[in-house]
Amino acid sequence: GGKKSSDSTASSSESAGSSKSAAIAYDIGGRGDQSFNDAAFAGLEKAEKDLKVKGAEAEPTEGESEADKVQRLTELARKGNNPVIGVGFAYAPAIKKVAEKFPKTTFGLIDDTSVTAPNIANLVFNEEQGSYLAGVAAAKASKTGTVGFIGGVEVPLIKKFEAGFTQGVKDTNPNAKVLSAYLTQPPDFSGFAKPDLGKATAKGQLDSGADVIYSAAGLAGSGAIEATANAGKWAIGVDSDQYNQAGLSKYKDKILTSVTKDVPDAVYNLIKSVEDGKPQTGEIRYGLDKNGVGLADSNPAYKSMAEITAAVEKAKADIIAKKITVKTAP
Amino acid sequence: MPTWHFQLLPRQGECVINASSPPLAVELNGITKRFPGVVANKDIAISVRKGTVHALIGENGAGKSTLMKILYGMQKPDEGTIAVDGEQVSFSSPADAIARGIGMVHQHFMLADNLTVLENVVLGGEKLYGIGSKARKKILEISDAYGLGVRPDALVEDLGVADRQRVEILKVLYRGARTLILDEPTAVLVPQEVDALFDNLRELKAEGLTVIFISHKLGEVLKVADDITVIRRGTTVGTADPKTATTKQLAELMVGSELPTPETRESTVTDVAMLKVQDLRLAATDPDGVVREVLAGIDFTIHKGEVLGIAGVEGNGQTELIEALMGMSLPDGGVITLDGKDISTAPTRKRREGGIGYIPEDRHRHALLLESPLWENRILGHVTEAPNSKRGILDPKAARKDTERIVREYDVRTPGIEVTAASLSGGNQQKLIVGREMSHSPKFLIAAHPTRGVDVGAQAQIWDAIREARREGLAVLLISADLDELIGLSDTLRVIYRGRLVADADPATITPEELGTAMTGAARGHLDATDNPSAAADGDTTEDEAR
Amino acid sequence: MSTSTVSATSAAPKKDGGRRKVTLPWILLMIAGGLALISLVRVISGADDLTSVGQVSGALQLAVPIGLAGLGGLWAERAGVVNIGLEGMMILGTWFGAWAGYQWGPWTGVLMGIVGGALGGLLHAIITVTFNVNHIVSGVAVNILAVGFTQYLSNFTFDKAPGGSSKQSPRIDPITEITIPGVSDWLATLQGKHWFLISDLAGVLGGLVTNLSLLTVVAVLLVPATWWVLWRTSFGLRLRSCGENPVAAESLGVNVYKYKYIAVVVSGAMAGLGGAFLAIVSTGIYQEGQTGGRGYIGLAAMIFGNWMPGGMALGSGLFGFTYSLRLRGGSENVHAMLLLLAILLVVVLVWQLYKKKYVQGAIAAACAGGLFLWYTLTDSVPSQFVDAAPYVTTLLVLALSAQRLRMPKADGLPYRKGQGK
Amino acid sequence: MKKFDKDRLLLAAAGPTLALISAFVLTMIVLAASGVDPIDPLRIMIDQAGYEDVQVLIVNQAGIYFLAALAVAIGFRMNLFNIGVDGQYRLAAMISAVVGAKVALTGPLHILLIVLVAMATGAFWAGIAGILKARRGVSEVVSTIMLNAIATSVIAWLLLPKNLGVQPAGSNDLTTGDIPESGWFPALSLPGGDIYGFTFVAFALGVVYWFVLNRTRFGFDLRASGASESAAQASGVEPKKMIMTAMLISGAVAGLTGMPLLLGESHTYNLSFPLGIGFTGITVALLGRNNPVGIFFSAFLLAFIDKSSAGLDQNGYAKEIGTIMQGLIVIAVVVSYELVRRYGIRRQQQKVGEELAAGHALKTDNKEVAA
Ligand SMILES: Nc1ncnc2c1ncn2[C@@H]1O[C@H](COP(=O)(O)OP(=O)(O)OP(=O)(O)O)[C@@H](O)[C@H]1O
Ligand SMILES: Nc1ncnc2c1ncn2[C@@H]1O[C@H](COP(=O)(O)OP(=O)(O)OP(=O)(O)O)[C@@H](O)[C@H]1O
Ligand SMILES: [Mg+2]
Ligand SMILES: [Mg+2]
Repeated sequence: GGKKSSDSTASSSESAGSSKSAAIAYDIGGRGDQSFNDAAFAGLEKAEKDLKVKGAEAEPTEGESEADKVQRLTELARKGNNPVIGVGFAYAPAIKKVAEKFPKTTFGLIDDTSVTAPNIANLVFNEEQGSYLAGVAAAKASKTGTVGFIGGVEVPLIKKFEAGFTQGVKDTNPNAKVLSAYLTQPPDFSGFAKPDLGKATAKGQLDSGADVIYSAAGLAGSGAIEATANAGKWAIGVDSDQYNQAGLSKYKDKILTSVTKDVPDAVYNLIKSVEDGKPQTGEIRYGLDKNGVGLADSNPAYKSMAEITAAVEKAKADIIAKKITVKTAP
Repeated sequence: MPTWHFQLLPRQGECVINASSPPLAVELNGITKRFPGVVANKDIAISVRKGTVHALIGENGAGKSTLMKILYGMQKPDEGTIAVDGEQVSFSSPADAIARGIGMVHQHFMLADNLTVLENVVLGGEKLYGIGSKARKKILEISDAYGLGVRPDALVEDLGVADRQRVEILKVLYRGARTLILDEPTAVLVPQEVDALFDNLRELKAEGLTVIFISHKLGEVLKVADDITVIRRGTTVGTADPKTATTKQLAELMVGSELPTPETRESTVTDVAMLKVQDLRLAATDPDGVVREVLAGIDFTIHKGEVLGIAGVEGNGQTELIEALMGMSLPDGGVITLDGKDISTAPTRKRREGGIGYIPEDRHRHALLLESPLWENRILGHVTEAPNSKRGILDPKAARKDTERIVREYDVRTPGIEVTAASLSGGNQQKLIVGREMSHSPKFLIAAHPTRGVDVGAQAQIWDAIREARREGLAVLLISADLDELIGLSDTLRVIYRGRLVADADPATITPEELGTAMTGAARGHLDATDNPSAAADGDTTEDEAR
Repeated sequence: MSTSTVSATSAAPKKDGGRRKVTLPWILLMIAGGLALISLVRVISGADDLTSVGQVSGALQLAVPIGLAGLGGLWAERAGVVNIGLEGMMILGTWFGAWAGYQWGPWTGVLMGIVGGALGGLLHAIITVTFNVNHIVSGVAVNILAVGFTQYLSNFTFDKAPGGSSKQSPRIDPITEITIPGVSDWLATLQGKHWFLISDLAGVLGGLVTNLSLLTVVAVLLVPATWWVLWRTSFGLRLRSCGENPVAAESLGVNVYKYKYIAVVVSGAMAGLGGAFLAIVSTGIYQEGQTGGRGYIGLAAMIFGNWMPGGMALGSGLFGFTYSLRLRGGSENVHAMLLLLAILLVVVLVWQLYKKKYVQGAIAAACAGGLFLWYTLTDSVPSQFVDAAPYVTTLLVLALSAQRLRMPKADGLPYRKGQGK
Repeated sequence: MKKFDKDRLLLAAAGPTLALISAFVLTMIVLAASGVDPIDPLRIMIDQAGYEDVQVLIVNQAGIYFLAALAVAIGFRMNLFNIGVDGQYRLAAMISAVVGAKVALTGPLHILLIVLVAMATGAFWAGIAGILKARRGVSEVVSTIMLNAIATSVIAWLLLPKNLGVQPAGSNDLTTGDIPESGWFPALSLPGGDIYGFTFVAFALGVVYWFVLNRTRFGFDLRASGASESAAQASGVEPKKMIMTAMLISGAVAGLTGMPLLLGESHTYNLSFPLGIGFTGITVALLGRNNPVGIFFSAFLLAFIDKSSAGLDQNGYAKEIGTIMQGLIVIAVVVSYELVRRYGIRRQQQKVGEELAAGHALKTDNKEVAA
């Protein structure tokens, strides 16, 4: 014993503290999940390129506890990284503890506003707003009047997606029916990683008459997209613009649109603010107004459907103008 | 003293019997086999003539089974040579031995319970007749030829011991063996079954087959063997001529002590009832819904100092009776009273604490923790009693000390009390069990086949232990397939048949043959030595219709 | 011969003939009864998806990986080796299957998945058979290793591939799916009529002939094939004898080690195939954590099926069906299942009363009543409970069915040549 | 006799040593084969364990593993395979967290209440498997696998805000609410961090486990049931009762698994409460041969690998190396035990042979006993 895990490097990097470096600590799944974590990484990558900061990353281990998160964040902070970003609400309690110990370091916390401090930036998104637009698009695109929602794991975050989507559909077509399903229950987060479950669920919804299916299920969504596309129906993607995702190129024509969540920008902005000497603090909300969430329009077929795009644009304007308030829980 | 052939074998195992006899079927020379901590065989030499029944006798652990396993290719000898039909051979697996025409019926059944008879028989020999109808035909053919009465499609699990024995023999014959090794084939058989087996053996011999036969029952050995080889502590100590030798002499040769008898004539029976069983009933429902009476109104009383012997063919309710008495299964009706206390619904532990001692028929399954040391086995069954524990806390020190006492007093041959029970030979395991049960001065002892598979020396000790306790007022329920033992030890004899006590007999006058007949259900009521047993055979069809 | 009379008259309750032989007519009858019951429930509840073509075809696809894992377990345990490492072998199957599959086509992937699983099996065989280590320890170790190796290797392989990442492989080309043209549509139409029993039968049959991947066909055929090999060939007899009484087998010249090795390697291959199926057919990609405990479920299905191929298939079918129910219709389907359960419990109640077991009967009555109430007072089941449906169903079926499980006698026991008693 | 004991000691030490060395060597081979520096990752891991904050993490994790493994081992000792520790501890942690957050009692009583609720919940959940086995003969392997999954669903439902759960404002997490400070277990504060007080309770429980198993009637009955069910029954053990008792105790101990974390760290049950510890517990128990001392060491071993490999990815190596190493260690340990055992037997055999060659007569064994 006798030393802290970062002592060896701490002195060197602290002295070189101005040699800029930023760190992200991933959520379960880590880099390579082609979803949430990869989005955060994209932000870091951009910062590395544009701002010439050095990026550091750390992945969680399965079944770890809060103490491990504290240790990981501490180590990242002590090595002189600034900001240190915790990807996912699971980091909230840990960041609360560590932020106290490193008042000079800025901590980014994605998807959570329950923990606040002068050196904590809460990066949150109005997923429900993006989803609302998807609901509008789905209701307009549906011929059967039945649309589907598939959530990966039934947690409050994903329920926000469901709530916005359902509201969007109902506001557009009060008679429409929304089928919704979740693949697994927490803490079994494998629902984000089992495309076969997404596929089976999508097939079920298709058989029940759904002709537009919105899946907020991480990778499992690819299964849903596959099934939907194979049935010749519309799929709506999530998080990033899935129309452009390499793994889904086979089905891209049937990906109507995707609800985007601009995690990369949020990460980048935070790093930039620290670099600029004006670190962000408190709740940084990314909504439709800031284009922090939105609806992708890369699919030419989508763009050509004027009625839909018009309805979506109108809804978007209404939300930004606060004429419509989107619920965050179903 | 009658003359009988006895000589220390010369080092070179030349044929000592008769120069003009037919060529040797098997010749083992200088066989040595070491196991961790024991030398099972040391420089053994045996010569077996073709077309004879050659008996191999010796105490428990003398090394008989090991020697035979070597001959059968299941063990590799450390030293020594094997010759079959005059040819030097070296077996690396039983397959080699089988190819040489050697077959073995093992001491412990080598049958897979979940497989059918057919599957058990054809296993390993599928090339011969396949595994289908051709094999079935062949099995029935052999079965008929030797009167084995084997049903190819029965599950082995459902067979009684005698049937299993016949399946084992059939397995050997099916492979066309010319030399048969039978390792204690009679230990579990009743007299009629033994006779039938011997008939089979004679038939085999008549066809020119050679049989090597191991048994602890010296009477049988004399009856069936042509030659006898005696093994003691891993070496051959001599041969004997069955025409002239007596069991007494054989025993002396085996253990260097006198042949014990189970005789116990002076009566110690008192008129104080110790165990009273009234109208014990148990019906078992088969999965297909047929209800069978396993115990049908069993009634008996055992007094202090009395040994009640129960004779019966295995499977007539003995096991269920014991389980009911021990509280391991609850009967449907009836009252069990021990020393005036009703224990009908008491759990097993309460009964044991109340003074029931138990020597089960299957010691490996019911009396021992094979992988635990001896001293823990000494605690088994008496964990709540002194000296094993005090107020719920074990006292290993006292238990160890008492184990050493048992080992000493009951002459359990073991290198120590820390060795596992599995490393003791069967006879020594049994002595430990008897010692343990007797150590808690039981009021009532259930002794099921207490000397099964036990050598003559150990037998005597076990009998002595029972007799002594009986003198002190112990009541004993004795169940045994060894009718000499049953008649010799018991004060009262009852015959169990299809869950009923159908007959009783006076051990002073009855003969094993008469008793054996009664066991088949051929006789009822009181058996008199002068009675013609078959005269009493009647009216036992009614309750059997259901079957 | 005197002995035969002795034993013939022996009075013990002969156990033979007692065990109810589960024959084909019996099974068909049971299936028909079950279908009628489900049909009844469907008509009452209006949950028409219960026996739809899609439902059955989905159930089949979900059941196949479980069934293959179960078959794997069956092979190993029939030879006396407990295989809790199925999960790991399956993981190897997903990884190898995807790795080869995306580069050289799906069938190569299938082959490599089998090889990957077999390698896991080989490792398990070496540890348990040669080194005689506790089978469960070895299985656990195989599971850990498989997770570690595949995740580690993904860093070097999929990470570099286009469309892949360190957790996920590029997309694999699909395996041909067959749909019997006329029949399939006709059955679907018939099913669409929602007639009692007829539509359900059409749905089931339709599900079995619609969008059927060739690999599914292979997997389903492996069930009877396994039965045939293990119960109708001398190879199978020897293999099974090693699980029942290896010392007896040894005493008849059977090379027990050899058969155990073969069995465990085949077991791994089956599990590997199950993994490959998951990667190639079910999802089209490798995905870290994709097996999600299916190896264990397969093991459970095998125990459920009494170590027999048919029973195992039934068990995996049950899992597949309940999974599919919850995934496809969610709460509506599962809500209908409440009714089914209640009816089943009434059947149990009647049976218990007939057997004069009043206490059990009372329990069954109480449960049935509760379920009826639940069914009538609500119109959906919370999604959390919907999720639990497959597992609750399995527990209930196991608890209600008479347990007459008999595992191979020497299953899990150490064996060494020449050490037998 | 004495000399023999020394040999045995030597052999006993040889097993683990051989195992660890071969596991490390195998790991290095794997690394080298994949073109990675075979030494550096291991060096980093060992370095990591030198830091006192990592050491605290290791001790805390070892305590948690220890509890899970004890729960598994209790079942194992009577051949009950409780795969359900995972579900049992999670459900227990959740329910006890709810109770802990809802009541206010003075210090020790509050903690005691939480712990008792956790034990009762764990026992209840395991008891279901026990009753199914005792009453209906349902294999506990199957039922506990099912119960794990059902526990997940039950927890998810109970944790909904409309039931027992709380969704803190601004959070996407679901929790059971915070346990007030009176329900926190005092920790041992070291420079490297806090060692959960409950860790010491865990290790003390190991002593209790040893005592109960080896020194009480109940323990004897339990072991006897594990060694031979039929013999145990004949000896007076009621098998069904024993199954129930063992399952209940195993479940109660499993219920404690979450306590170090709940009482020492999180003070609430939330969506990121760790899962899967029950399965690691199986590995730990098997590696430790169901013996408390063995479990103690294997818990530390696995905790060490877990925590020291976590930092690998920050140094440019895959942290899966740790997982691979764990698998290899399990295999190497058990295989080397077996090899050492065989070697011991062979040596003994040899000795007997030598004794014989030296011309000693075979001993009459009973004399030796009396001595
Ligand atoms: N596989 C083995 N491993 C270790 N020791 C063995 C083994 N087989 C036999 N022995 C030892 O060899 C000795 C001889 O055993 P064997 O089985 O040959 O005796 P036996 O003469 O058949 O006795 P019994 O009359 O009881 O059948 C025993 O004392 C036993 O300790
Ligand atoms: N694998 C083994 N390891 C150690 N000892 C063994 C082994 N197998 C057999 N033995 C020993 O071999 C001896 C003889 O075995 P065998 O099966 O012939 O017993 P037995 O004395 O004939 O018992 P029984 O009278 O019950 O039939 C026993 O002492 C037993 O300890
Ligand atoms: Mg023998
Ligand atoms: Mg013997």
